Amino acid sequence: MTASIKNLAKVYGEEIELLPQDLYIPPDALEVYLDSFEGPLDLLIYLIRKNNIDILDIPMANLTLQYVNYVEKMKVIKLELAADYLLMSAMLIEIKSRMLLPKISLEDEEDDPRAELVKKLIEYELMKDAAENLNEMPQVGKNILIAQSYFERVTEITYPDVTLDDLFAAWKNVIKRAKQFEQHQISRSELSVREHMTIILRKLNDKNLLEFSTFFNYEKDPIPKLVVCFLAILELTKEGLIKINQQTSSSSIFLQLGDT
Amino acid sequence: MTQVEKLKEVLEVALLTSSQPLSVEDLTKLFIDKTDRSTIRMLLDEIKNDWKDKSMSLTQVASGYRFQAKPDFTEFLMRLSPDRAPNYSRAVMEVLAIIAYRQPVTRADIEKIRGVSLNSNTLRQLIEREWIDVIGQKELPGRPSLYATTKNFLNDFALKSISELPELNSSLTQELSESNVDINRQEIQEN
Amino acid sequence: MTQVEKLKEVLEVALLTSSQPLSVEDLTKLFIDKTDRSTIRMLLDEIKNDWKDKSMSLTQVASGYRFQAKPDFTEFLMRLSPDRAPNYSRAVMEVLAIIAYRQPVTRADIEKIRGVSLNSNTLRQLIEREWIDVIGQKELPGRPSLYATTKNFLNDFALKSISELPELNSSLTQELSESNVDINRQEIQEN
Repeated sequence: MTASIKNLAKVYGEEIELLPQDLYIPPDALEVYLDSFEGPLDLLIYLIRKNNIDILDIPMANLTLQYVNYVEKMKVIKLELAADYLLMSAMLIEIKSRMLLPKISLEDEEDDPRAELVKKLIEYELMKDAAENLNEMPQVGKNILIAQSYFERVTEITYPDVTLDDLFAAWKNVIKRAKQFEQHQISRSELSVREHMTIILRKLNDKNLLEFSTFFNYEKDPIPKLVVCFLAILELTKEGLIKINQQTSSSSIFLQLGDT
Repeated sequence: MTQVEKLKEVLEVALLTSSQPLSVEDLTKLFIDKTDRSTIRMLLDEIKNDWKDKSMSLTQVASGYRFQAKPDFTEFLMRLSPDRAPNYSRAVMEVLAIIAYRQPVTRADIEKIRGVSLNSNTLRQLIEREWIDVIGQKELPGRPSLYATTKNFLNDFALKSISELPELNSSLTQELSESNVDINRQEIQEN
Repeated sequence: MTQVEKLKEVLEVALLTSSQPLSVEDLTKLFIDKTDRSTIRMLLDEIKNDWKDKSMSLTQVASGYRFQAKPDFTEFLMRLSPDRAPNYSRAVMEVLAIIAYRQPVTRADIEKIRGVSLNSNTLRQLIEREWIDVIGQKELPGRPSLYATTKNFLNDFALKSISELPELNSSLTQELSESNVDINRQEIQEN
């Protein structure tokens, strides 16, 4: 039986081989444990392999107790994750109680309440194992390198046609989907500011050090444009992309790329 | 240079400059007079042989032939390229394994096997990588999409067909087949 | 095989498997013991000589060395890929949109917004088209490149400036801006 458990949790940088028998887990380590399980089946397989249980003859009472203990602890910390785990608790308890009932059928060969669970566990473990094997196989882009030398093309390459509508549609799509991941902000920051950020960076790329006033054409630029340019400089500074220097309080102000 | 030698050189250059594997069909397009496939196959064998003791080898994968560096060079070449392919999470690799070994499958099938609901981002990463795609809908309420692996998946893992995937863990498959017969071999003895 | 022959083979494989020209500086990275540049230059000369009568030649271009097919093969090779893909993938279009609307951005920014890791081929297609380029490095570990759209992009889309890109004014933007505190938000319009 392949009892090796890979992808073990690390606590305080050390791999933990076995959980303490009493299932005590330091509260700040629990999250780490949680992240190392892909779900209730993964956790069950871990418990089974750890306890060296014969998967074809699972002691339900024992396993259910251990499992429920885990889930109780999880509930305290990461509530939203517990749903799939809770469903499994219910299922384990159900199997356990059915096993306590007196046998009704004579054809009990087919009727072990654990059969379904065992099949699921083995099927999942098979796939888990296959995933590890796949991950270790040589892959193009990782450790298979393919010949891709250059050759000169004589005719014009025909590029795909793209319209502004296509581009806008793609942007809407990005925004729509980005809403599903809550944590980052797609804000409607003014485009003109972002464009000026690009323009300023391009100029500094050529020159590296430029006087503040060279970015403003007071004679020709309308006031809103001057303001936008100023905001772009502030934004670039905020993002650490450029630095603003002034030697003394009345001397010239210089902008340079953030890397020097 | 003979006619045949010239043909061979053209094939070699085509294979050395293409980043995608080339099928025999693709290779016939190189020549206006449509050199027949058996000649091309024969020449490919010769090329393979010519390179036998060299640094690259001509390898056959799902969508055709390509030159790839021999494994002993990998360690050196890895130091060069900064843009390595991403390392996928365990979840992504498990989903890939399920699709590869159990295809075609629906999202619900995958969730049933893994026992957890599936983050749609997981499937997106695999579609983005062009390792899986939707090959149809299952005749069920809601007509769920059926996922399968692509030729590109086989190419990237240097396989000619799905049947070349590593065998599933034999002791586990053994248990799975025993589980039906054996499960009840003991009386219930719990408290 | 001698030590030198081995070095030469490694160089050869590196050049055959790289999609970009490699500089002498790049090539030193292949070896842990940092083989000196003059040795590498000498070996490159030898390789050039070895391939003299073959179908490919080792050529020096602005950013380094690359193997390229000799010109007499071009006519054949062009028959293989007469036309480029008629459409950009969804990924390419989305990445272009993100760079256009959120420039300057790093690769990591794009990955964060799209929620999936980015295939470097995607950026390469847009750089090849001269719609985007690298305009600097961000002061972060690894000094990631900052991407922005080019003048060429504006020309091809018949825009005078980026601010002419269509704006989202649906309820979508509404929800987004409500959920967001952005100090950068202001009402100034250009022209």
